[in-house]
This record gives sequence, structure tokens and C-alpha cells, in this order.
Amino acid sequence: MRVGVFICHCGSNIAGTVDVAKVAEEARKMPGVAYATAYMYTCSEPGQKEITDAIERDKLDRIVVAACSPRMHENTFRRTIMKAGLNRYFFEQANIREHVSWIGLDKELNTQKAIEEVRMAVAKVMKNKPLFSSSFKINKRVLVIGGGVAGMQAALDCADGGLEVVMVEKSPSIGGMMARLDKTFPTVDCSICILGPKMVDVAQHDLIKLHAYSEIAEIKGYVGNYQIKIKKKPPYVDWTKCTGCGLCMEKCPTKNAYDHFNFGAAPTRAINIPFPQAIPKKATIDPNHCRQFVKGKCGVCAKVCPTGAINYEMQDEFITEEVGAIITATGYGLMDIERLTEYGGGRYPDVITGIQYERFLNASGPTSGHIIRPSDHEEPKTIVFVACAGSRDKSLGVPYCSNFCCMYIAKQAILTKDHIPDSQSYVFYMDVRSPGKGYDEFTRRAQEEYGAKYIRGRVSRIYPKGKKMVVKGADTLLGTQVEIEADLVVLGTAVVSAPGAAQMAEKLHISYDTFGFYVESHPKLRPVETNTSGVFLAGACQGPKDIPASVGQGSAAAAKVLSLFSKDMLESDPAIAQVNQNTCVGCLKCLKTCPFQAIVEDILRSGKKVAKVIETVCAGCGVCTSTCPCGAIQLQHFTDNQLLAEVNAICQK
Amino acid sequence: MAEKEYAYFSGCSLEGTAKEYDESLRAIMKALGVNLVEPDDWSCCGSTPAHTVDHVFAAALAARNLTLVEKMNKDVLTTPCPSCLMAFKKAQFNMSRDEAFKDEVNGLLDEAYNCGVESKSSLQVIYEDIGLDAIAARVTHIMPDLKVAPYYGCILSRPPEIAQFDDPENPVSMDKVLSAAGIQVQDFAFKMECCGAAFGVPKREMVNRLSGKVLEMAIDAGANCIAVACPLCQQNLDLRQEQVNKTTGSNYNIPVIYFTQLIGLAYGLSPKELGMDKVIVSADSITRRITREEYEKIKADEAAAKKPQKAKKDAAAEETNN
Amino acid sequence: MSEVAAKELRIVGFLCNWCSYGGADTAGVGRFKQPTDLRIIRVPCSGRVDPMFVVRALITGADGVLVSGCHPRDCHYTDGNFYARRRLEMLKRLLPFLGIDDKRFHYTWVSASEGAKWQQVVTDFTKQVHALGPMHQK
Amino acid sequence: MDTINLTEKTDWAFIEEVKKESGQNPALCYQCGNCTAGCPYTQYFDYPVSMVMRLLQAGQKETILTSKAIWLCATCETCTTRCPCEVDVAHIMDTLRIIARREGKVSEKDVQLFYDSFLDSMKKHGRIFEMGILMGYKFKSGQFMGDAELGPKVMSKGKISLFPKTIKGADKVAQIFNRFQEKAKKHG
Repeated sequence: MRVGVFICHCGSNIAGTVDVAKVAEEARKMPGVAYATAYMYTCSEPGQKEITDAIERDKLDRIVVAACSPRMHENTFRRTIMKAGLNRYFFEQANIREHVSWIGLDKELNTQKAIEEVRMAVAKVMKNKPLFSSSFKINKRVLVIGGGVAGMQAALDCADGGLEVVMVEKSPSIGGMMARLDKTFPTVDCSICILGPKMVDVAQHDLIKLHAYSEIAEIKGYVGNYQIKIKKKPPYVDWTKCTGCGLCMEKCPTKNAYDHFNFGAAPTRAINIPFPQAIPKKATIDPNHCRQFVKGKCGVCAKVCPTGAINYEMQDEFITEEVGAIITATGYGLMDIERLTEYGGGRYPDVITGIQYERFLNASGPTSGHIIRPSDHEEPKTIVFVACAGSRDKSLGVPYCSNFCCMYIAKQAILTKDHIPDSQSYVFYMDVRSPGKGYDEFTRRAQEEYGAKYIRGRVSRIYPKGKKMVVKGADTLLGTQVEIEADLVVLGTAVVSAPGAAQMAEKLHISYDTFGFYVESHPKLRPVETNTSGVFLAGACQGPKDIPASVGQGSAAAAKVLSLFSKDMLESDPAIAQVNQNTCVGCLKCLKTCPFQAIVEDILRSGKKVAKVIETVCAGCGVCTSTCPCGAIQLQHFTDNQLLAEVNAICQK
Repeated sequence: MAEKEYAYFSGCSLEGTAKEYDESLRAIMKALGVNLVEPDDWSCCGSTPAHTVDHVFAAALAARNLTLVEKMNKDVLTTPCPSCLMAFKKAQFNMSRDEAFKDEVNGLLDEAYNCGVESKSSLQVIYEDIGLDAIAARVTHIMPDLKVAPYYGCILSRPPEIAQFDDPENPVSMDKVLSAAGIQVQDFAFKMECCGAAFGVPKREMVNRLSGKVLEMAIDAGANCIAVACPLCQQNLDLRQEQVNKTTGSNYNIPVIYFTQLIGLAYGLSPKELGMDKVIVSADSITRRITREEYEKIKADEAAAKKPQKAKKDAAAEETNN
Repeated sequence: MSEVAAKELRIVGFLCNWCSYGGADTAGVGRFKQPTDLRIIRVPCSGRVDPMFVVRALITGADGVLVSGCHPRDCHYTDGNFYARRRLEMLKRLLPFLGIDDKRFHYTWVSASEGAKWQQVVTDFTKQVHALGPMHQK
Repeated sequence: MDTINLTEKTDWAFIEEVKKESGQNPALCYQCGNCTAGCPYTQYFDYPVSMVMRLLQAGQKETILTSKAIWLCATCETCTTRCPCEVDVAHIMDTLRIIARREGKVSEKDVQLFYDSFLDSMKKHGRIFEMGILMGYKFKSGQFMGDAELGPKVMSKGKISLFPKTIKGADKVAQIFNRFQEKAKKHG
């Protein structure tokens, strides 16, 4: 056994607080180590060449690199030693940066710790066995969860790349939040005009199968072979017969159903088609408001429907789809306005959210584009916009910036001037955040050309006085308190994670942060991948972002899937469990504990009952290995001997 | 009604300028079957002046009384005055979280306080412990002309992590308690705006202006009476109401009464017993009382009177249909 | 054994690759300073940690053992951490019978984004073990 | 407004002192103005409360301690309740008052006089004697005619007693005052 040890300076990241020369010197003394050196940037081109040269020159057969986290560069170095002809599992990486140099203050203790980390890695690598990956067929179909702009972009790019796409959308129509917008910044072009054609493309693309008004019930399997159980919620309308004529909507007696599409800006009917350009343009019944369900009798829509599509008896329907990769584009939610008690959120009708105001601006919205005060339906003349309503607020648990409120508030201020020429808009802001291309010029236009008055300061309280709403804020540039008697107040409420985001993450086995946004594999270098191979992210489900970024991530996720599927076979991870059929006593405790049912009973020719591992299904968790009473089943690369070698390296020194 | 008993800290102002608050509170507590036991030889809580000198000193003045309550082996102390309440809560909050602070405070005291007493405002006791049903059960009289704007003042439910009572931005406890007592309540926006607090003597004019705004908003909202739960608010809004008129050129004449007095009236207790005579701007004109039965009778007559019209209107509607 | 090592105790950590090892990385990236006694062994899942490893470490020279995995329901392998929770709770109650103070063993759940929490876990556990002092005469 | 040379004029020790005594970190404040917006006393202050926080961040000790604002703040807790950065602003204002009093730099003399006569009355009787406070304040401040018109109203309704009600443990309360004064003298 001739082990080569390479200690990395990582510039000053490691060398700054660890005496790398001493670590290399100590490494040379360790049993089995034939060569040890320290190098400035081991992961660089010359650094890797240093390793391959040393392998040839000193006939090394095991390599240890002491540098950053293996989660960062383990694959890089495995490829390096493969090039030099070694099996890529003859490699171990000791983490002496994130776990040592960056967190320890005392150089001597850090160096001592680095030496012991190297000793553990050397002890383990000497126990490593060569492993060879087999390959398995990929099911080249993609599941896209969420039909917003990010999901649609991902689905279209995958389908145009020749892949079959299954799209699952929770609400009755695709389009997501963007379908609810009137105009988009910074070009002020009409949102549905640029989104509608894309929605039609999704509907008409023969490679895209759309499941609207459906939810993900369960996900099984792993990259290349997922089984997705989809729950198709009952719209109580037979969509094969429904033509979307809307007659039922007109005749429905219930006029006060909650309108999810308009975020409650105005009531709607118990049976409705969310918006004129809805895809699929089909009616859906809301059982909480429909009298047929609530009171047990009505049936008006069934009577008037020309194609007899209404069916009150519909039940949940479960179907299964087989796919090889998943793109999650589940979007975002908005903070409940009731949490802003000092602004009277939910108590005063003339204090509304930005998205409700957007619906008022929209020609196909509840007020056909007329801006009104919800209290008395009059046209407001003084409109106050409040930025950061809930965002950047630790006391509400939302310390982050919601990314695009400054921009849509500027847009709404501009549109307000168009709709009501003699109106005066005010915007309370802390910092106008408009970093995108043409963004800052856009917010300047709202002030220079459209006369919106920007006031630098937060709003402390909003209360009614007569018919007006008094907005009590501060102008820190004037250095005092200010009050505005407004007709209408629009709150730029905070962006939060989509409702049910955590449950979805648990089904996908991906992690989410304290706010419910999904955690990407690497914030800078792998923004659309997750730690779970085969599951990709796109859009605001990963964090608040505007339309251009969401569309960009949609295409990026599609590109990742297309590259994943560019190969016909996927290399399986060889670090899976293996049964030593001599020592296996056939108790099959491992079979019961395996989370993936990857172990089956096998009868040998001698009639002896033993356990057998299905290579393609085993995910390599190792629960079986720590269950087996006689150590017959061993998770390769993390066998008992290998792990105990590390324990002994620390304890028996 | 299980016999409830609380350690009761009235506070200095309830022995002087806010005597009627003490009298009315005792009266309704007796009616509600709650026993109030005063800690023997209690001393002033230090209120605002103390915490402008030093926080340890202020906590010591408050903690001295909490020790007395601990010796009565009671674990809950109720006090009607928000200023005393805040002194006790801050002392308890800081002493239970910070050992060093606790030792420093106990260093100033004869007997150490070991944080065993929770202090609650009398409003909180009435609202949470006694409960709305119990309050409603004892109502015998209704005041039909009365329209009360409940005024909470600024520190009854603030800051939230110390007060831990009701909503710091939109409190509703007094509204609910008064409506449970059959009193018509009118919400208004300035129910938590500061009235001027302890600046009455040194900065009278400033207090008059601040109190003026509160009075104006209550009247704008259509109320003909303001209910308060704090002796200092009552003083600034009622005792100084004439000064407010002089300073701001207004002519407000709206009675400012303790919510306990109003509940007492609804229980049919005598105005004398409730200290109604001690209020500066008289409330007699609007606290005309009729018994509950009379009230129900009037309501029944009104409904009966309206029925024929309704019948007439339905009949008319019938004709147009067919 | 140099004087420095004497001051420092030996604490072995078994961290699951998907969550806690990532959490320790996040703590490093965040430069959240921690005591240096901990030595980390990476395992694919907390369910892979065989209670025998913990006992072996404590008997052959470790002064403390820390196991950390994904939060329940967050496990990359669905229920590996459920097995771990049951086994390690049993182990914690068994240790006193082996003459080992159960405060020398701790298991917890830290996700990949909880860098600050990991700093807290390591700092607290190291203090706890130092309070007990070394387990083996050097 | 003269130019402030921040390198020379920032009183870092003062910032640390306030930080230690109030337990609050002024750097948490991102100057959003919410406290000024909600403060009912802003129109009476020389520096609105967010400006006081800014002066504190910039270590302008003299300006703060001689300001009127810290004495006209009634600790009504509106700022603390609504601060998005969870800074206990009311507690900082209180701490600044304590430091100003300790260093004898009180700008609003009559407010301090009122508090002192309140405390004197408590030290003497264990509880406060409202009439005594008024008299004490009148002599110290020289505002003899203040609130004179309230006298008859309060007297006629028996809402003010002419004699103090000294409690048994008045000396114990006085002890607390003395122990505090000694401790304060030791710290200097």
C-alpha cells in the first residue's frame, strides 16, 4: 500500500490558520504513506497535475487530499485519479477548511486537528476497495411541478428538446402569478399578451401532458426511475365535455364565493372559469361555496349546461406517471395581510395588497380596469403605496428583501397616472431596489414623468378618519413625521414560500430553509440543482425573484435535464450494499428495514435462505448494514471496517 | 362561582386622584365573587420617575412589593394601573432572565425576591380569568343612550414580549368586556395613542394637545363617553379637559369614566358606591338606566311595530311578481 | 502527548452527509467559530451509525461522541433518521449500565442551512464534555 | 450644521457605554424612520427619535445628552413595538436619560424637577403624597400658578388628601434609596 497525501493551502483559507507544512511533515510519518506534500491550489489544473504526476512517479495506489469539503470537490479529485489509472474509490478527502481552518482560532490546535483529520482519511483509504458502477436505463420523461412562468418555460424547453413532459398544476389553470398581472415591468407590456401564447404552446405541445387541478400525492424511486402518484382533484365538471362557454358562471345563484384568482379582490360565482385566457378553459366548482354541496340542493348549473358536463358525484382520481427527472417550479405565496395589524390589514377595506390592486388595474379584472375604493366603489384620487410591508422585518420573521415589490410599485404608480390622470400617488420606501437592466431608469420615470412622490421612510400606522385613510409615516430625509390622507392604500406585502411548500419538499426529499424556500445545491455555482440528484428547481420556489430570473431558471433547469438525459444509460452509484452470502444467516432483518425495498429473499442452490440486494434500487443509506446482527451485509465504501478504521485513527493514537 | 382570590395592588393614585377607580373595581369584583387581598404595607412601585434614574433601582422599588406578595404565598398579583403593572412586569421579566441583574436588585432589598409572582392587569383578570359569560350573567341594567369609546392608553398591551396581553396594535379586551356588560361600544382609531402620561405637571400644554387629539377622534367616531383603564389617562382626559379646551380652542364636553364604573352601573350598583360623583365632566345625562326587562320589552315592541310594515312590503312584492 | 493536546479533549462526531455535514460546512463558510475538539466522520445517513461504533469510540479513547442527522421527515433516504432516533435513544439509556456517563453522548438534528445552530451544538456539547473532564487517563 | 469629523468626533466609548447599559445594539437600526413615524411626541422633540438613534450610531454624545428629546419621551413603547429590527428603542431613550442625569446635563429641567419631587415624596412616605409633590415642584420650579385652577375641582371632590399617608415600612423604602445612592457614588 503506497498512499499519497496532498495538503492544500487554498490560498490563505487553510494556510492562514493551519501550518500546512507541519501537517505534510506529520503525514509522511503515518503508516502506509509513501508521499506527502503541500500545494497552493490542489483543485487547480496544475494542482491536479501534481497528483497525477506523483501517482506515476511514486507508484501511488491510494490518494488523500486534505482541503475543502468533499461535498465541493470529491468528484473533481475522483476524476483526477481515474485519469491516472486508479479506481476512483481509492480516494478520500479530509475537510480541513470548513471544519478546521475557518472555524478554529488557535493555529496550533487547528494544525493538530488537521493532522488527525488526515490520519483518519489515510486509515479509511487504506481499507477502501475498488468499486465499479453499473449502468441502468433512464426513463426520459420529465415531471414539471407548477404551471407558472418558470414551470412553463422549463416544460417547453424540455419538450422542444424532444423529451416527454408531464406538468402538474394545483389550480384549475396554468399561468401562475404572472397570469394575474396586468402589465409587467420594466417594459409595461401587457402580461397576458406575452404569457398567453406560451400557455397555448404548453396546451398544444404534443409532448406535454398537462394535469391541471391536480396535486402530487407521492414520489417513489430515484434519478432516472421515479414513480409519481398524482391526485386529480374533482372539478365536479367533466372537462372532456365542458367547452368553456361560461353559461354556468352567469346563472350560478351563489355570488359571494371567494375568488382565489383575484385574491379575494372581489367575490365570484361558486362555479367559475378563473380568467378569460385560462388554459385549460374549463369550469370548476368550489364545494365550500356551491349550494349543491353546502345546502344539498341547487343544480342550476347542471340545468343550464348545454353539454351536460356537470357531475356532482366526481371523486379524487389517482394516476401514476413514470419519469426520470423532476423540475420543481411551485412558485411563491404572499404574506397574509392580517399580520400587518398596525396597518389595519384585513380590517379596513381600503387597505389592499399589491396583487389585489393589480387585479383592479386589469381590464379582465373584477372592476374591468377601473380603479375603485373597495369601501364605496368611488375612484380614488390620492393613492399611497407602502413598500416593505412585512419584508425586511425581523419582528415578523421575514428578514429578507422580497426582490420585486419596488419595481411593481413603480409600475403601478405609472399605471395609476394613466388610469386616473388627476390622481396623486405617494410611495413610502426605505431603499428603491431596482438593479435589473432598465430597472432604475423605470423607477426614475415613475417619479420624473408620472409625478409619483417618493417618501423615504417607513409607515408606522394607518387608520381611518372620516372617509379617508390617514397614513402616518416618516420622511427621514426631511427628518420628521409625515401624514397623508389617502383614498386608497396599497401594501407591497412580503413574498413568502408557497403554501404547502414544506410538505412538497418532504415528498421530494429536498431540504428547505427556515422560510420554506427550497435549498439549492450551491447558491452560486449550482442554483437550479438540489442535493438530490434528479430533482431540479426553477423560479420563486427557491427564493423571491422576478419574471426574467424565473424564466431564465426555467430554461436552466430544462438544460440540466436535457444534459442528464443526453446519455441513454445512467451510471449507478457503486457505493451500495453487498451481501456476503456465506455469513448471511437469512434472518432478513435488513429486508424489513430497507426504506427502498431494495433487498429481497434469495434461495441458494444449497437451499440456504439469504438476502439479496437489487443494485439499481439500493440508494446507499446503510441502514441495513447497522441492522445486520452478523455484519453480513455491508454498504460499500462505508463498511464497518472502513468507519471503525477512522474511529481507531482518532481514539487509539 | 369558585371563590377566586387575588393579591391586589391598588397603587398610590388610586388612593388619591383616582379613588373612584379603586371603589368601582372593588364593587364589581365583590359582585363577581372575587376576593381582593392587599399586601400589607405595600409601597410605591416607582412608576415613570424611578426608571429615569436607574433600572436596578426601579426594579428594586417594584420588587419590594412582589416580595410581600410572595410572602402571602400568592403567585398572581393584579393591579388596575398600567404604570404599576409595567414596573412589576419589567422587574419580573429582567430579573427572571438575567441572574446578574437579579442579584443586583436583591442587593438593594432587605428580603430577596425570587421571581415567583406573575402580575396581571385587572382588565386581564376580568377578561381572561373571570370571562365574558360571568360578566354578562350579572347584568341587571342597560344604558340605552350610552355609546362608549374604549381607550386603552399606550402600555396596557405593549411592548408585546413584556405585556403579553391582548393585541399590541388592536386590543379588543375592553371592547369585549363592556359589550358583555350590555354596553354599546364604539371602536375608534386612537384607542392606543399616548395621552401625555406623566408630563401633566411639568409639560401641561403638550399633554393638553395630545389628549385633545384623543378626545377629538373619540367624538368623531360618534361616541358620547370614553372608557379608560388608567388613572393617568383619566386625569389627562377628564380633569384637564377644560385646560384642553383652553389650549386647543376646542369645546369638548365628553365624560371619561373607568370601565369598572360602567360595569358597576350595568350591575345596578349605586353611582355613589361607584364614585360617579368624583368624575369631573358629569356622565349623569348619558348613564340613564332602565332595567333589562324594560329594555327587552322596548326591543319587542319595536320588532312588533316593524312587523306590519314588513308584512305590507312582502304583500306588495308578491303582487309585482305574478 | 503535547501539553496542547492535554487541554483539548477527544470528541468523535458522526455526521450524515446530506444534512449535518452540510450544516457543518455552512457553519465553516459562515466562519462561525467553534472549539476544535470535534473530529468529524462522514456517513451517508444517521441510520448508518451502528450503536457499536459509539460504544467502541467511547471505550477506546473518546471523551465524547456526537451524532447528528437530518430533521425528522427531512431524511434524504425517507426514514433513515427514524431508525437512528430509536437506536440512539436506546443507546443513551444503555450507556450508564456500561459505566459511561450518558452526558458524554449526544444526538441531534441539524439541516444543511443551519450553520449557526451547528456552531451552538458543537460549542454546547464540547462545554458539556469538558465539564465531565477526560474519560481516559492519558 | 457644521461638518462632523467622524474620525475625531465619534465618541466610541459613549456608544459602548450605551450598548452595555441598555443591552441593545445600535448597529441593528437601519434608519427606516418607523419609530419617528409612530412617535406621538415627534412634534415636540428637537431631534426625532430615529435621529437620536442616528446620532447614537455616530457617537454624538454631547448633542444627545443635551437634547430635549430624551426628556420629552414618555416611554409609551410605540417605537419598540413597531421596530422592524427588534431594537428596544424606548429602553435606549431611557438609558440616555439615565446617563444624561448622571452627567448632570439635563436640558428639560422642569421634567427632572417633577421626577425628583415625586421620588422625594416616595422616599419620605413610602407612597407618594400628591399634594406634597405639587408643592415641592412649585417651589423648585417657581411655577406657583401651575394647575391652580385644578385645585378647587380636586378638593371639592375629595380626590386629594391634605395629609400624607406614611406607611410603616417607609424607612425600608428609604433604605433602598440610600443603598442605591451609595452604590452610585462608588461607581462615580
